[in-house]
Amino acid sequence: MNELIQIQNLTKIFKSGLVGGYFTTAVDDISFDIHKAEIISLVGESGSGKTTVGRLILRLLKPSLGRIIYEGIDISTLKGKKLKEYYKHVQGVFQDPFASFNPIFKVDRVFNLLFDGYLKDKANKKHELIVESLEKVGLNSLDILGKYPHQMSGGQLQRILIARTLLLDTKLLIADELISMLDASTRVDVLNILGDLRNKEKMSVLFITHDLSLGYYISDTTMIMYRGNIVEFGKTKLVFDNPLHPYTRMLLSSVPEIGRKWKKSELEMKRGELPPGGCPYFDRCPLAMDVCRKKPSLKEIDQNHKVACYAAEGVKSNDPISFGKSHDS
Amino acid sequence: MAKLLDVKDYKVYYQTLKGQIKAVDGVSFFVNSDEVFGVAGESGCGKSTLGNSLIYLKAPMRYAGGNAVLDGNDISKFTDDQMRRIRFEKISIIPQFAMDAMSPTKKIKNIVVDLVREHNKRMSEKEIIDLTVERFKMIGLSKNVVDMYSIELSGGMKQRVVMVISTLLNPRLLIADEITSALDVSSQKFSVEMLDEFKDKQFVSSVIFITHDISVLYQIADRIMIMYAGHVVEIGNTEDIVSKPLHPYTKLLISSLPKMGIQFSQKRLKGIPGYPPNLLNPPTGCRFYDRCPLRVDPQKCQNEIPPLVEYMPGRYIACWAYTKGNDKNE
Amino acid sequence: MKLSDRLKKWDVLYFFLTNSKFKIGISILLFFILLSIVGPFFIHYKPYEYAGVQGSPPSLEHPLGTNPFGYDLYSQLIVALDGTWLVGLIGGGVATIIGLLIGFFSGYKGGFLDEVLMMFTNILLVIPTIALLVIIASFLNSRSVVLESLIIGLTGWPWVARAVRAQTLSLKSREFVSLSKISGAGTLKIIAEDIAPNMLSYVFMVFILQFGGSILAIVGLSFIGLGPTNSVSLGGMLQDSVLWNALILGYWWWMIPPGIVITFMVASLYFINMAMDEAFNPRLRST
Amino acid sequence: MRKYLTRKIIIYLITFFIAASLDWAIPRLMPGNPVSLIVSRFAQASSGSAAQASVLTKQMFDYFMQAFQLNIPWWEQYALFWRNLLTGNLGISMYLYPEPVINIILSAVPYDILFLLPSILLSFWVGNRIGAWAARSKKADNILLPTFYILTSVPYFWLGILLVWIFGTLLRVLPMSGAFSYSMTPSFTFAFIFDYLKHWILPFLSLFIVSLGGWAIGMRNMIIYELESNYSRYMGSLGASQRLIRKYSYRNAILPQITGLALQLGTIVAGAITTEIVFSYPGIGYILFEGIMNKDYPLIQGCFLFIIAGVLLANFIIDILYMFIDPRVKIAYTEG
Repeated sequence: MNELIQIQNLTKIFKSGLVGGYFTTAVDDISFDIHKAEIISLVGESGSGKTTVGRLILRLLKPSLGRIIYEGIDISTLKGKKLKEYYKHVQGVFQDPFASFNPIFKVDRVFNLLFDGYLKDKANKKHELIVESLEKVGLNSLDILGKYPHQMSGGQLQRILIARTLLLDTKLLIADELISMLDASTRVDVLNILGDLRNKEKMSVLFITHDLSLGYYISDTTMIMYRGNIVEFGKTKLVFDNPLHPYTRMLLSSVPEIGRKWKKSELEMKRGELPPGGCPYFDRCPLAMDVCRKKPSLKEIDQNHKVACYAAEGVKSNDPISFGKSHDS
Repeated sequence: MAKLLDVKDYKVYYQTLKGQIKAVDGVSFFVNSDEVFGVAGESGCGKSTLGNSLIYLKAPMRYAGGNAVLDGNDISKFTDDQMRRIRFEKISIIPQFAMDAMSPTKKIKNIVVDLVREHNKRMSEKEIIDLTVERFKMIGLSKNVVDMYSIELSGGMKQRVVMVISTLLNPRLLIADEITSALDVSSQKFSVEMLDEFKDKQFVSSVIFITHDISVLYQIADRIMIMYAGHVVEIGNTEDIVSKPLHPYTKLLISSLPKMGIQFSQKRLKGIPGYPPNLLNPPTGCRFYDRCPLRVDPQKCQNEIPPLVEYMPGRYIACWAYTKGNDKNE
Repeated sequence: MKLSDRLKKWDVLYFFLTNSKFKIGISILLFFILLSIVGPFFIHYKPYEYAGVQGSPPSLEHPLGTNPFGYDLYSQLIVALDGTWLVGLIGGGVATIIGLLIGFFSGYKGGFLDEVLMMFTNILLVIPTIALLVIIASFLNSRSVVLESLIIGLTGWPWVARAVRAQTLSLKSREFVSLSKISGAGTLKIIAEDIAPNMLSYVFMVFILQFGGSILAIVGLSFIGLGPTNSVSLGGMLQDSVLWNALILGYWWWMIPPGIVITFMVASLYFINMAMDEAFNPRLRST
Repeated sequence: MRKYLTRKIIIYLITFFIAASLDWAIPRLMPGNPVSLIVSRFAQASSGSAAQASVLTKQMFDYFMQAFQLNIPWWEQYALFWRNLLTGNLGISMYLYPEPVINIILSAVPYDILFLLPSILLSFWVGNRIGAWAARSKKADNILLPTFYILTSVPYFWLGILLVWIFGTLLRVLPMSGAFSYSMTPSFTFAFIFDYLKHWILPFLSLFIVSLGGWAIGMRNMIIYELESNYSRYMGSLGASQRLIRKYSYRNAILPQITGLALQLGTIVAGAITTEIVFSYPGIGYILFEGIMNKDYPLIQGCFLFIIAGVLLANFIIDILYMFIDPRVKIAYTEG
């Protein structure tokens, strides 16, 4: 078994508003595994629930339903000491490097916190350990230690945050949009660090992103999320070179790429309403059929390539469902 | 082709307690009629300051020199009142913050009517609303939207509404400031296509499209200008810039972009080491000097600002490697 | 460290020292502090002691004159001033501390605790404090300055709690709090290091406002006859002046100085608050 | 919509319930037997011959033992309290014995309404206008803002004292106290109304001027934020005039001010109480003061309940109003 962590039927429902508010399902019954030394990219647009998945695995949120199994233990109900133990192995880096640092402390604090919490016994080697971990992410400790976050660039800060995870026995890193706020010229270098960590430290990374080309570049496995559901999952090459879900195809065709001009498309419009319990892509899907009113489950179509779509499974319908005239006119 | 906008040695500084931040520091370029002129660069390079200052120069932004000639008038010398009259009618903007560009307590139709009637008192309320509805329909928005408040709209819808409002009076020049950066890929494409269509229909003549994302520019721009730390480094046709970048910054920047089909395990891309200079106290010479692998004449590169020269017809570069006498590149 | 970075650290201080509102505010405040330190050396009478000709206007002997009972008003004012500081400190302090505690935990913990605490806070918020103070004070047999300050503090915290909670909520969602969580830091450590210090300036402003508010509250309470029973107070002086017809008699030296002291004491605090507001929200700067 | 109203009504009912319970509980929480405390203190405060006083004291003691029902279990006392409250029985005044408290309070209410409503609403309106104006010009702001701050620091009643001193004692142009001259009887005659207004103007001004400062500061700060907001900037970019941008900003800035009005009501009412004392103006504040001076506990407790009820009612009215002017409330409560 080389599964590192297993996500089973994970669901998160947010309650908004106070008494008698309404509910939003951010993550809708998803299951997947992350293997050892695997970079898995979780791709989705805003509102797809991808960030929620990351925060659930980091236990910054509590799941409404489902289990997150790490080393045989369901961590979704852990508290206090046991949760602290879990953080020895599962760590995170967030989207906004400047917001990740408490502005009133020097950057050293992110290391000090770990020495206070986990590494009391290594306090005598503290400095060497920090210097070493900074070197692993390509930073010179002399440029870093003793400075305030506002004196650093976003790229440096993100590297520092990755370096801190190296002090622990991190097996899984949740990297939530970690480079989306960095400049293009420094982005790829930070991304490369993830690849190196996988290769050298055998770390697994859940790379959450909305940028498909970045996902393609760095990950072994790709998972496409839409409205809280996994619609496609598989080896990165398979998913990107042979996309099966109409949503994935739409996404890929919308990626701006140098050297490939966008094909002019019809203005996409909502076609009718989303049936409750139906395919989440129903109202935007050009292939929607009657059978899609019942949600398709994630099925393995090829080896290492799963999709949740009847059309991709080969279910055929003679006439794509008629939605009538566009509701606007 | 006629020049619609001709900008020469244009400077805009930010006044702060500690001094002036030279955000746009001697920029020269022109925009032709009927073209999409792309402006690209990383955060802090001055591209948004440039775009915003052309239409609405507001403290702490301060005009610090140069000219900007729009349709024969130097708008950099315009008074507030002169400027106010050409905004929206001649030059307009889709702001970066389209998500909260509309007052939350007014209906869309009231906003539109109030804004248009500041310029055109002859148009009746009904005419204005009809025109808005007509344009809404063109981009798939229901006519009911005019009766809504902005807070009832989704992010993508707000963006579309703002695009319609900004172009309602058919401005000659439209500044599109990072309109795709907050959007998902599918909406990005939609916005760009919408802009294209507005241009086809002659709602706008020329567009200055500002973005940090060169691959989006590739989809829409006729020409591209690359900025770095308040300076122009390179201007040229889109295809040339993308496939044959000349300035070392442009080259490195484009080669650092991941493309579909490239994987870390097969080909390791590289970024540009180092960071842009502080614009409060910029270096005296080339602003890319610190990070430049080329430094064709280190003494000169470090101490003298390279001028923007027309290296080939239509291709402008500001790098000592491409000025006469140093022409040992490529 | 680069010069510009060092400047940034001193920016706020520099701003204060050059801000005229701050200068005026702190000068007035220091004047009153000095007055309550130096003032007692020039007191020659007890506050309720026959000191000289009844109802005499200010003179060298009686800098603020006497009232119709022959009490020396300068002595009364200086003694009352001390009590006023105490009310501000205790009342403002208690309200700020309770408000902070409730705000922090309500905002940080969220959920059920938050709903209950906020319900409670909002209810206390709409009940007019003065009415509550009146009903409590009127049933108290003897009322000391400290006790009244405590009561004022205990009724003044709801809006502090609400404001602190709102700030906490916004800080809580910042990623550095998440980072502390996954670094194994506990709730108390996070509140003490990540939340509280980042709203220190805000907390100080809240304290200043509560300080001023408490002074105004005790003055009002004293004026309606529910002030401290065992000492002179500024509000009490004003009540006496109204009850004993200072207005009709034209004893301006009885009713004007206490009011000026209250107004400028509170105003000096507000001026400092205004300067802080401008220092931390540059948009509000007017120069 | 209905959901919003129901929510608000429930919250205000709970609030009133708690406030009234406090009103009931506080005397009972104090050390000692409240009735002997009340009666003994009253005896000290009342003047008149000793014999008269002792008769009265005995009567009162009996009455209050009856009213407080201290011999029955506390929950029955509590239930009784509510039964009385809901039937409008707030007890008998001691100072104006045997006048029912409710009658005394009701006779004061019209004066309060005529005094409070105009001063609150006008100071709110004028304060907001001046505040918005101050935000326009840096020069004006540098003078106006400190002025506003000094105004809010003035105790309401002290401004009243100042005004009486200036206009009543020194200039002798306006009456110093009361709601109308002793020679007048309330009627809808021109002479009475003129006399009434002459008495009304100074109390009105003291409340109006002090509250104005607070509103002006609030609006000034809010509108500066709004003028710097993105929608203002966008409007400016599209060539909107400063006039239009300010109009939009004002529209948004007024909303938190209205919320603030609800929260400030308690403070204003407190100010009104003290102001009425200065002017011997026969509103609830003055009655409360008489109650306090004469240790008339039922009257104090009755005033407390009335003030609370008034503030809650005003809050509720503001909430309803708010629903109509802030589309966000409407939208938030129609979607859910």
